[in-house]
Amino acid sequence: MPAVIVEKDRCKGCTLCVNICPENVLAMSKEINSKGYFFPFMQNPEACTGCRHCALICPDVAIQVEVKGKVNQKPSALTEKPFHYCPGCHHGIVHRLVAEAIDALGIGERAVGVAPVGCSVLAYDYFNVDMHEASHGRAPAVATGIKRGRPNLIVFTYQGDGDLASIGIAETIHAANRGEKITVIFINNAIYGMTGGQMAPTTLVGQVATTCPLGRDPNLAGYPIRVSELLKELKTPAYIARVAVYDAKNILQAKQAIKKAFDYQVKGICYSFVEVLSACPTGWGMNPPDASKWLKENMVPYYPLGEFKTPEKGVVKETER
Amino acid sequence: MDFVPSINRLKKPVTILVGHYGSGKTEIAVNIAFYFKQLNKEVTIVDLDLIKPYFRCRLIREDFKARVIRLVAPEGGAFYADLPILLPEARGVLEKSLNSDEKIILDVGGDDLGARVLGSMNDVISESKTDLLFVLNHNRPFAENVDSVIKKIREVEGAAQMKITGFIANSHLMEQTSKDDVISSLEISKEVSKKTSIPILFCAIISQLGDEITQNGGLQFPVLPIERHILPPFIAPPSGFKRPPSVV
Amino acid sequence: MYKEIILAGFGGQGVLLIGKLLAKLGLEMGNEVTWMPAYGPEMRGGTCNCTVVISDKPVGSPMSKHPHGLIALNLPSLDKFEDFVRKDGVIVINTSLINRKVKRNDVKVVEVPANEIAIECGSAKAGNMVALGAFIGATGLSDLEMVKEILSKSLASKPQLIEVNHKALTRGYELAKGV
Amino acid sequence: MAKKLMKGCEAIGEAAIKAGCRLFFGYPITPQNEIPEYMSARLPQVGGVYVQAESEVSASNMLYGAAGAGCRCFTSSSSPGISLMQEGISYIAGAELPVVFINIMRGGPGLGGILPSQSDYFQATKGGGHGDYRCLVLAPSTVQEAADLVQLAFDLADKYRNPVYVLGDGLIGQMMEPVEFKRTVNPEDLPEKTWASTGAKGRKPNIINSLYLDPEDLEKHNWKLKKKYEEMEKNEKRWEEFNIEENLDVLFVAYGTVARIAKTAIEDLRSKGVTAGLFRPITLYPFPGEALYSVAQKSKKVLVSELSTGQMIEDVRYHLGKDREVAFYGRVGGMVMTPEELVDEALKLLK
Repeated sequence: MPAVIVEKDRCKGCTLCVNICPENVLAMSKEINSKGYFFPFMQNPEACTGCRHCALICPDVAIQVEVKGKVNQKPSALTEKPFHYCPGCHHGIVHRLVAEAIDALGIGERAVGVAPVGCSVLAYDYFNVDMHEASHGRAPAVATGIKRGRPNLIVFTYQGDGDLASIGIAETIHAANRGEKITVIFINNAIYGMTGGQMAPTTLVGQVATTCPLGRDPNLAGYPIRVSELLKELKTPAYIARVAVYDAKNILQAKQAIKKAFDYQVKGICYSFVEVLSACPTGWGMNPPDASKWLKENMVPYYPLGEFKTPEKGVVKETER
Repeated sequence: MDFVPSINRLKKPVTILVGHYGSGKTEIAVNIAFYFKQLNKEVTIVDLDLIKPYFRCRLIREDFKARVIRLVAPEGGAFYADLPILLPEARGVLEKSLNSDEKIILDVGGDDLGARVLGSMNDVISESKTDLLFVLNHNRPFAENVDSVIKKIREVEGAAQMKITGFIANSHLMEQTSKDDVISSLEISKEVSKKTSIPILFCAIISQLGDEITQNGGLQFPVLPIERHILPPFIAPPSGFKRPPSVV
Repeated sequence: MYKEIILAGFGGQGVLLIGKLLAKLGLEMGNEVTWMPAYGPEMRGGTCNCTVVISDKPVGSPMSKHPHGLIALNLPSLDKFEDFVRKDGVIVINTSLINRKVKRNDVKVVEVPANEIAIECGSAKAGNMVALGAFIGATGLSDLEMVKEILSKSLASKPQLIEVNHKALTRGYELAKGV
Repeated sequence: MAKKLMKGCEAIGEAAIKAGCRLFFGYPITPQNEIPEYMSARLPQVGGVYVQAESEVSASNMLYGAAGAGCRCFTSSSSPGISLMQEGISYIAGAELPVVFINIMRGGPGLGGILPSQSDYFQATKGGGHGDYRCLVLAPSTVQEAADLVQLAFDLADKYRNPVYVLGDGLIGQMMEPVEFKRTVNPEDLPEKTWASTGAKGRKPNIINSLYLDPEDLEKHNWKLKKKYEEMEKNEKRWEEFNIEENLDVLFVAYGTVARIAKTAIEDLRSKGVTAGLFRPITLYPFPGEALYSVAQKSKKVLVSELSTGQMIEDVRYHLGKDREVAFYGRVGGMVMTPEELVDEALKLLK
């Protein structure tokens, strides 16, 4: 019988696993762990089919699933250090997907990550590869410097929406347009998480943030920027995709896209970019399952998912202008 | 040292100086202007250097004024600008040259980039009335070997939409130039000349070398002695000339 | 009257909030107060602490090297601040998350299983109120009604939360008083 | 190697290549465009890479990346561009990376003008960006010295893992003089940088970072940096003494082009029977204050001259003490003093 193994002290009680489980196997315990969080347990173990949805969605790499004596491995491109992110924050999921891509392609010994200012400012503690801290918005410039100096390295940036689409939009566009052979992972959660929930360039119209307390007004702040659509219009960049990580199917698609993006770089094809729609339960003021639901219902319609440009087919997706 | 045999080789009314960036075009243009004036000619010098804002001939406008040489260059605020300002007067001067004996000297910016300005005015430049001279200094970067020089000549001709009619060999290291420097680099100029069939009109040498060169049998070549006028503030200008107020 | 109090725990445990309540309490009592937070760049999950100074004269330094009181909601907080508490000071520790004893024997120690009590009161998030109640009880800083009143004002926009938080405050207070 | 006639800017570019540098990141601004132009032509010839960044902010961050990856790299700009680069410079200082910055100074503040100036002395020597850091600052006064100091700058940057400025006024960049390159470094011969991000093969991951969330750690880091700066102060002070003798009438203190103008003025003053000498700091940080102090004891008067309203003079006054009178003569906005102006000023002072 399959078994869900919970590393309880890594858990932050976000309940995403309980929510995603198609067979209602999991429930939250009445005990708390060493951090004061409730954690999941198998309330209904015989119903478990070993589908691993819970392990897929866990943002804290706290769940392993044993199926027929085999346990899925934690990626070796992640360190053992627990993430500092809020409960239910999608950063953890994307960290794991990036690390899995690095493992799958066997590039851990030549990967260099660049993490600028934002909630993921401490990413250098989590990725088990050489890492650069960067200033706000400048990750593509720093990555350019690394890649031009050492073209044999596989260089990626990991950036949020304030960083990539506001203060660093020039660096973003020009690195893409120069065709830097780097991979950019863009976390779009429509808010400034780190500084406490201010409006981002990607905040949706009507969405409340601490610097647009009445909701984003397009007459004052313009419409949210669709970065993937913006970049796909450039002639140079090779791969532009938008994915989400709110459910198992999307996580698997995101995993594919991220792996592809790295693979293009390994093959020497220029600039690959993956935008990941992510939830910020704290910044949005919602519990984690509600935040995932809000993302699906509000962000996805405005930010359509899919591959916008691939090196094989060029521009593949038109969206509403 | 007598400059007349050399300067007399410039028979046409219009002299245009092109060449590698930093080859010494401006200083030669200024000297030629002064020599023409010593021969009592009407002289106009046009500062067409749209490329680099420092060490341009407009700097010594006071000296031109004192010697009744007309200087065509931006005035007022634009005097110091690093903007590519092409004066309408430049066209006017050239149009007039088609029917006049006045000596007109055009100091053009470096490389093919600087020579582009000539292409834009080729309707008022008559090839029969113009010496288009390429100033060659082998001691400058990117001018070290024959092939790179010939490549640059072709690029400049393409941008100017005109053929180069002669060379001025100007191999020098400023105050540190020795006679040997001049002689050895003159050989390279001769080789370029042979390969391109463009004649060397004269060899420009820094004037303090003049005596040494004439005393030792000379170069067996027409020589044009050059005084430096456009100088950094810590070098004194030749006597009778004013120190420019600044360097651009 | 001059008291320095450090309140510390994980981000998300409501440390800053009970610090503010304590500062408002000091103000209500007619004192000068300062409230100063110190926390990491991340919203939750990191450690955070704040310092409250209550004084009957204008407050000088808002920092505290040697506090009169410490509320430690988790182990790292106790590890970090225990040694600095003044002799005869008060340390409130949350035994739900702290699995060791206070080493000092020259201070008054109040042990409260704040998370468990909070769950019993009806909200897992009210552990901070249990600890605050215990601190008030242990120090006798003011009477409990005054604290409840301030809390009611602070929660005016979320009246549904008042009752459970009052309950949590009271349980902590009574535990410290040995009721 | 034979001498070549070069502009200061070109000599700086060639010196970088001769120092084994194969990476340039920059953005055009007058009066230093000859450096990026030269690098864009020369680097491909030697297997190097030239990148024109989208802004100076970006350029300085590209340098941060390349230096973190263990590559010798440099940029050049002029005053307003250097201001934009301060973000990267602060991070580079914080993460302790070796990068060479060339500033061919023009007049400011704001957009100012394109003519020569020395008005970025404070910015270069006192930090410039945010945080408690220092950059080594080398100030050439001839084209030859510009070339020599650029080569030295790369070595010092590596030695101290610290940003190094070569600070030239517009004249140094634009003037042509003969140059000789005394040595050529092959990039392959440079010692390996074990701390760099070169791929974590057979070792623990390296992290290039200036973030210290724990204030105790950040304080430790700052004191560690301070110790390094003290080391630089101990080892790297450089200066030139010109015509220094006992019983000087007047001692000029000047750097860069102004020092050369002062030399011309000194010759002139000597012909007028006035004994004048020059103290020329070559490193502006660390400032050779002790050497200046002992030279100044030999002179009746001290006259500081700068292309600013008075910046280096504050360091001069600091080192000479409150009681010592220090006179000043400056020109700004792109105006450059003539030797005659300095002669007049010295004579006025001695009256």
